[in-house]
Order: sequence, then structure tokens, then C-alpha cells
Amino acid sequence: MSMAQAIERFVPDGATVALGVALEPLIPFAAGHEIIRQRRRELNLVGPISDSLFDQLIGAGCVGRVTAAWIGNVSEGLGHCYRRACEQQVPRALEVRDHSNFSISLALWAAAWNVPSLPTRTLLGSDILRTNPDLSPVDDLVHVSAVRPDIAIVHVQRADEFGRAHAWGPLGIAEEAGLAAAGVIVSCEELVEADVTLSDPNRILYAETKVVAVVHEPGGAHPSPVQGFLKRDHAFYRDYAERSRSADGFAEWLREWVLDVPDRATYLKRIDVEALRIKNHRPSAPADYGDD
Amino acid sequence: MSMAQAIERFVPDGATVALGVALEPLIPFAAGHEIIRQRRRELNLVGPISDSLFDQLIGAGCVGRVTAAWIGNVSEGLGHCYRRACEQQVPRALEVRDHSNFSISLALWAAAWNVPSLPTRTLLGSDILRTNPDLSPVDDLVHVSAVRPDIAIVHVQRADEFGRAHAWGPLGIAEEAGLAAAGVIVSCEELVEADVTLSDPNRILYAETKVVAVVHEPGGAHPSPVQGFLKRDHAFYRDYAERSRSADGFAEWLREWVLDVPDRATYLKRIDVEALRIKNHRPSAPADYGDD
Amino acid sequence: MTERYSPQEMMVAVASREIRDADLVFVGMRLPVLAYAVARNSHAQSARGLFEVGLMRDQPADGFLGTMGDPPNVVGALWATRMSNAMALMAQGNVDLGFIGGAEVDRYGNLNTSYVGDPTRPTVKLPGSGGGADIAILSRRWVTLMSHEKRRLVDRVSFITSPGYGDGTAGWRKRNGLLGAGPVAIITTLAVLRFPEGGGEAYLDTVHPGHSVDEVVANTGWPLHISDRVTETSAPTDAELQAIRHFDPDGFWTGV
Amino acid sequence: MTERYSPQEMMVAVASREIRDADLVFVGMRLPVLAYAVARNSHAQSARGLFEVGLMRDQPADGFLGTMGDPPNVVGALWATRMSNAMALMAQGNVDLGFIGGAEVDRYGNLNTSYVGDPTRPTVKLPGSGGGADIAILSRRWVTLMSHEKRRLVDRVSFITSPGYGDGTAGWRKRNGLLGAGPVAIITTLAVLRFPEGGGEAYLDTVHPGHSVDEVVANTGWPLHISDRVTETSAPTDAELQAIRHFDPDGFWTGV
Repeated sequence: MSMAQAIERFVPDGATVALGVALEPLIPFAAGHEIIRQRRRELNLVGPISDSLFDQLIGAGCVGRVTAAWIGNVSEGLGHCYRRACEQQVPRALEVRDHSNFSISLALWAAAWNVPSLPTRTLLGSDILRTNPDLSPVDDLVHVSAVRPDIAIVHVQRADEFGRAHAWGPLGIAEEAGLAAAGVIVSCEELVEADVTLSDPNRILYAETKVVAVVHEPGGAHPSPVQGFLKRDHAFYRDYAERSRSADGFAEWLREWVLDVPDRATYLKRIDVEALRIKNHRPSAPADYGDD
Repeated sequence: MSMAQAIERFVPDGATVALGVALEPLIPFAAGHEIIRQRRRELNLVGPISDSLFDQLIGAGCVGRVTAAWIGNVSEGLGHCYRRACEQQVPRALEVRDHSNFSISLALWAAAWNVPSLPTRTLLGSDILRTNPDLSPVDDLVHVSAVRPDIAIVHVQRADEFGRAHAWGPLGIAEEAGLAAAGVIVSCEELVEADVTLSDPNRILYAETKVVAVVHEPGGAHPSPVQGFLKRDHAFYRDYAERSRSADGFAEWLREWVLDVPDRATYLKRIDVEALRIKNHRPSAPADYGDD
Repeated sequence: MTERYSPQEMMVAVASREIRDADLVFVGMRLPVLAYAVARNSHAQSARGLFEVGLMRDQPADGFLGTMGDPPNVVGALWATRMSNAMALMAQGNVDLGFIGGAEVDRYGNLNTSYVGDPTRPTVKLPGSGGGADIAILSRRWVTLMSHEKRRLVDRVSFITSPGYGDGTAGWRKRNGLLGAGPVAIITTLAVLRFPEGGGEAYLDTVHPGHSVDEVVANTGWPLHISDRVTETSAPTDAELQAIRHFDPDGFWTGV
Repeated sequence: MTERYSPQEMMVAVASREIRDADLVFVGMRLPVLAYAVARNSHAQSARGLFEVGLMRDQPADGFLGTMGDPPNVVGALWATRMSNAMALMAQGNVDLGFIGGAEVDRYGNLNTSYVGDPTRPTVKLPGSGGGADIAILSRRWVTLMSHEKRRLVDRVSFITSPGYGDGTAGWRKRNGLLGAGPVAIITTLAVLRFPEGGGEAYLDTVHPGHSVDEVVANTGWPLHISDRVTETSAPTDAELQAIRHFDPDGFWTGV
């Protein structure tokens, strides 16, 4: 399935969408840009820290609410579109449900286990408890209400057409996000045969019954890093940070990199992918699944 | 470290010990037999379903309490020592904290996240709620109290001397048991160099800071199966089931297979290991951890 | 004419017919593993099996299984994971059908696998719930398999490990917060008992070939309601028997 | 004589000295990553680093890190896992030291990284907690690094994202159920502020070379207590600078 088809079918206006759930790596920018091109509105974005992607979706006017722990640009600092939305309601007002990294993970585990909330000791003494109605202090615990995404979008190193995804490197809250979500869109660097994914069932991230679409989207996480495939494009993040300081600058950036770009393949032609490509190989030692 | 040393140092009388946390595979029988030889007493055994190992420890008089979902012999049925302990207090009385598989997992997650309890919808309507004080129904939820093992003992396919364990196949509640425990004893088929374990950090089961001992114990899980190494010894389970029907039969079995056996190496000499050895190989496709 | 078959083979055949195509089945040990394999090979070729040990499969394992954690069950698995992840899918209502083995079942479909007699001084200590209570409470619908004996099919179990319809009153499961709809059938060595829409008390639906209604009633621990449309259970087909014997070649589970 | 160095290099050197050997350190992004690397190469060679993205390391990454999730940080990792597992270790009290970056800190060590002004109509929306609140509440002790400006070191933060000692009254953290002991130092571009045993209000402990107590006081948003034993911060050693420049070769984090 193409990314355009996947977003068209599975990300309606008003949807609760989990994105960037592996934190700094494997951010599904291609999916986010397609959401912008299809002019989705009133989305509720769910994630831990978001390295620029939430900022872009907010600046493009797709977002009604964010349920997250941190929204900005990890190597550069503030998210300028996020600031404009919260401070000046530009391009529109934004509802913010503040979390910490731990609490957003627990909110997803609560949904995964189908309970109203999970208790934790974190956030005690934090004013986040005052501004987020999904967090209720009870005695010396905080009850974190379940957050159930309609869809989780994850980028992984490889997957097969049946939705069996292999991801490696730090996984952030990717597992609970997919388990909690009603459905998962998998975007992958490599589309492989089932004998590759099934050769290592422990590395399969999700039950295939959760996966509603598999999109073969090489470079779909740029400028974020993909272990074994692409390095992080620090300069691209810096350029975005500078140009997004003003609403006009952001509008121009968005036209150049999203709106006037039909798809990810075209986007990649404008980038020196070779300079980012990881060329050394560090294969994992095989696990022997022999049975007889 | 030898198994004898590991048990001597890290499994004192009265300890809360998690064993058999991967359910039917990877059961650390060698560790259990060493616990019996060292005549530990008043242990609180924690596990999901226990395929004969808990029954043996109970019959040997090592156990004061069991906190588990199921205790028996998976392919043969009832646990005869467990029955004698509960029905006739032979060799001694036993306290039983009944759980379901899901609730014992949640009890360990509660300890792992350091909260008093976690809520769930399972066990509603079950009389287990009446007999286990660690389970409290509140409205339409059950609060499962945290269970924190002093030590978790796990058998894995391979580990390095620093405690980095690689396990594959179904993992049951192995991850939460180790994370919840104050310490973990790792028993392994193969003791490998660190470059093997670190080549695949996603397959490392525990933070090495949790691991207090690594024991190289090939065949340490017999008669339970080890993916890629050994098949399950069904006949051995059947023989144990038949001989343990009577207290005398069990005593004789225990002498033959545990008390009169100095260590695992000697034990294995009495078994046709070759007939159980897995000879076909099914290596997993490598993951490329390249970074530059 | 069909071949001769064992009571266990009859139970497996009936159990396999409970699996609908595309069901996600929470597969318990022993006979249910065979029932899943038989169904996959016939009418439910897009069903998937979930195993509490932490596995999901489509094709049944190619080889005999003494337990669901045996190496052949891992080869070709669609997911090898933690038990709590399998339970999460069931808690979300994703499991269409569960199988539970029981030592005792009562007229309301409640199962006892914990204690015969007073739990503080039991006459028999049974192994316990395992995943049974989880399946009984969380799966959408479930089935239990049991040897048909008066001491096993009892009026009321002394201890409810895995709840069916509780005291049998209308809405008992909903009132008590149970997620799934409850048991749909008790498959025994003599017959198939079913429950009315919305649950309640089990009634006799079909009697296995070679057995009589009287025999079933005589071996049931409560005055059994008989369906006015009670029929004979259709015998295992040759294809069903062939599949059963392929997956249990030595009759470990289904032999006499 | 030591080389010239930037204020950031001074902060990294001081931060690295907060790491004790064998500490498990919850490493935040930017300067803390460098501080961990420096410490590992000198006095804390058996320390380990835990990264919220889901990594544990011993050796610092061999290569520049723009984020903790960059590929070089995964090579040689001791554990690649879920964030919630890293948080579990911290919730169990296994994390000895945490680092938190802040936009605003107050006299009681409370950090604001959420809202300047009324949260419902903020004059500045900051990125938020990230893992900051988790570290502030759950790690055994923690340190924050900040540019020393009157608008950043304020009397009371308008919003407590990551709690220090709250209102500064004795026992505030315990009373409110916070697990860890709280902040031990505020490391700035001009000085090092510390807290009394048991917490409370920050005081000036050392002033960086080339700066004066008056300058520090003038750039602090509350009447700053001065230790009667206030001294000069020891400058970065050549070894420290060498390590810093090895891990930040282009001065991405520490350049002027």
C-alpha cells in the first residue's frame, strides 16, 4: 500500500494518532508529511518527546490536541510552531495534555491492558497534575488515565507484507503504543519476505492482527536516524529550526519540503542520502530457533 | 560461578524465589535441584504455571508458600507432592496464594514499577479473590498487590560473564520477573564472549545491574525444552508423575535424581542427551546495527 | 462408513467445529491444540492461535506438542512475546474463542480447577487456574472439554476458579464486570451441552453416537435439561480423524 | 597553565565531577552526555549510563551524538529496551544520579520547562517535561545545568514541571510522596549553587574563574545566600578539556 493510501484510509479527521513513539530514532516523517498534504484536521497527537514532527503538524494546522511529554527540536531547542499555537493561537488554538515520558508510557499500557488507569509515583509534586485532567493524584500515587490511539504509525527497519515488523535499537514506547492502538500503520526501510521476519519471531514488534497497513517507504524517517540504514541529519533539523522561527519562514519551508512534494521518493531526491547512509555493517549474532 | 555457589550465596532460607518464569520452556531444574541439595527451607516460590519443578521443591520440604497460577505436570496432570502438602501436610503444611497467569504477571509489573498494586479486569467473579489476600476487588476492577522476588532464577540459551543474557522463544513472564526481582541468577546453555551478546542489545533480557550471578550450566533446564538446544523429555515427566504418586516413590525418585547426584554434569550422564539434542539449525536473519 | 475413533477424538472433532474462520483462538494445552490444528486444516484456514506462553501462530506446529512451549510450536510463529502481551489482546476483546480444561463444571458453566472441599483443608488440591480464569473472564466466548462423569459434572462447584454464569441469574456476568460473554459449550466424552442465548443453565444439545440420553443424564450431577431438538452428534469425519492422527500420531492425547 | 575554555566546557567539567564511580546515571541530552563521557574516562570508570530512549551503556558512545538515539549510542549498548523498563529501574531507586536541563529554576530547586506565565495563556510555551519530572521525582539525587541569567534563576517558578524542594519547607518532598532526595546542585555558566543537607534553599558554593560573587548575585533572581566558605570553582583540567573536545569535536554543544 502507498503512504497516501494508508493515510487516506486509516487517518481520518479527529483521529487520535501515536507518532514518534521510539523517541529520537525511527520517526515516521513521511507519514506525517502525507497527513499534512491530505489536510487532516483536529488530530489528537500522542507521543513521548517529539523531535520536530509534531511541531510541523501543528504548524500545518492539522492538530487540535497534543498528548505528549515534550514537543520541540531535540538538537536545536524550542518548537516554534508549537509556541505560536500555544502563545498566539497561530494557525489555530491547541489543547495541550502535558505528560512526562513515564506517564505517557503508562497511559498506553493502561489502554493495552484495558483498564481505566494505572498508578505511579511519578509526577507527585509536579504542576502537570494541575493542568492535565487525565492525571489524578490519590494518596501518594498518581492515577494515569488510559490513552487509546485510533492508530499508531511506526517506522521500522524491515517488515513483510503481512505486517510482521522487525525494529531494533532503543524502542521507547513503541511496543505499548502499538498494543494500545486500535490499528498500526507500519512504514519500513525494507519490505522483506516472510521467511526473514518469521526467522526471528522474538523481534516481531506487534501481533499482525494489530497491523492495518504496511508501507514500503525507504528513507521514510529522514531526518531522524535508522540504525543500520541512515544517520541523523543534524543540519536538516537546524535548518528547520531557523526557518520555522517565523510563520512565514515555516510556510515557505512547508511548501518546499511537504506541500510541493508529491511523495517521499521525490523528497529524497533533494537530499544527499549517500552522505547520510550508514556504510559499516554490524550484523547481530544469529539465534538458533532449531526445533528437532 | 558454580550453581552450588550461586544458590549458597543468593538463595537463603525464607527467600522469595521466582522460577520457571518462561512457563514450559527454559525451566531452571538444575538450580531447583541444587536448592533441594542445600536443604533450603521456608522458601516462597513465585511463578505462573510450574511444570513439575515446584512440585519437587514442595515434596523435598523446601517450601513454606507458593504464589502461583498453576502447579502440576503439564503433560501428565496433577502434582502429587503439591497434593500431599495441601491435603495431608506432607512433608509439611503449605501456604497457597492462588493467582491466574495474568494476575501473577501484573503482580510482578507492580513490583517492577514500584507501586503497591496494579488494577485489572481479570479474576472478577472468581473465588480466587476470596482465598488470596493479595487480590482486592474494588468496583469493577481487581487490585493485584505487588510481588517482589528476592531472586529470580532464569535459564537462557546464552549469556556472557557480565550477566547479559540472550533468550528466545516464548518468554512468559521472564522479563517482569527479573525486572521486579532484587537480583537475578542467570543459568545458561552457552557462556559466550561479550561481543556476541552486545552484537544484539535488543535481545539482552535484563539490565546487567540486576544480574548477581551467571552460571554456565548446559542441560540445566532438562527435562524442559530449550529452543535450538534440547527437546522436551516427555518420558522423563511421565516417569516423574508415576513415581511421585506415593511419598515413598517420590523419596526414591529424589534420591536417584537429586540427592545422590553431586551436580548437573553427573545428572546428564544418566540421560540420553543425544536423543534430546536438537540437530537442525534455524538461524535468525541478522539485524544490522551499523552506525556510521 | 467412518473409521472407529476414541472418545477423545470425538471431543477434538466437536471442539474444532466451534472454531470459526478468522477467529483468534486462545489455545489451551492438550485436546484444544489438536482441535485448533484440525480446524486450520479444514474450515478455519484463516484462524490464528494465541498461546499464553507468549506465541501467536497461523499454521499448527508441524510436529507433536507435549506442551505449547515445545520447540516445534515456535518455528513459524507469527509472534514470540511475553504472556502479558497475549493477555493484553484478550483483555481488549480481541480473542474470539478460548478453550479451558476443567476438573469440575457445574450447571451454570462455572469451572473448578482449584480445590475440592474446603479450600483451607481440601480433600483434593487441583493445580489451579493457570490461564483458565483469564480466558473465562476475558475471551469473547469459550468452550470447556471434560470427561463425562457424575463427579465432574456437578450441580454447583464448591469453588469457582473460572466463572461461567455464576449463580445462573440473568446478567450475572455483566453485574460482576466480566468482559466476555461466557461459555457456549461443554464438550464431554458422551455429549455436547450448550447454554441458552445470554447464558444461564446448560442443556443437552447432542449425544455422541453409541450413547443415549439416559446414559448422559445418569452421568450428570444435576437434573439435566434436554433440548426438545436433541440430536446425535455427527461423528468425526475421515478428514478430521486423519488430521487428529497426523498431529497426535502416537495417540498421546487421544489414544484409548 | 590550562587552556582557555568555554562556559559550557566549564559546566561539563563540573557536572562530570558530580558522577561518582559505580553510579548508575540517568543521562539527559546535550551537556550531560558529555559530562558522562568525561567522568567515564577519568574518575568513574565503572559508572553506567541509562538513557530514557531505552538504552544502558558503560563506555560512552564512540562518535558525536546529536541525540541519545543516534546510531553510535546503540553500538556497544549493554541493553536496548523500552523506556518503561529504564523508568522501572529509576522507580525502584536504582538510579543514583540524574541530570535535567531547565529553562527556569527557583531558589528551592524547582524547574519549569512548561509554561512562562498563565498556563491557559502562556507568554512562552516551553517544550515540556520529557523525562525531567520523572528524574526529579524518582532518581536518588539530581543536578541541573543552566545559563546563569536573572530571567532563568528566579525567586519562584510560575510552574513546577520538575519538583525540587517545593515551597522549601522541611520535609516537603517526603510529605508529598516523592521518592528521591532531590537536587544537589545547580551548575551555571557563572557558578555552582548547592543545597543544604536535607534540601531547602540553594546557596552559592563556588564561583567559576574569571567571575565574581557580585556578578553572580546580580544575575540571580533572588537574594542569594553566600556560603561562608565560598571558593573558586576549579577550572577544567587539560584531561577534562581533552575528553570534552574528543566527544564534541566541532563544539556543537560546548562551542562559543
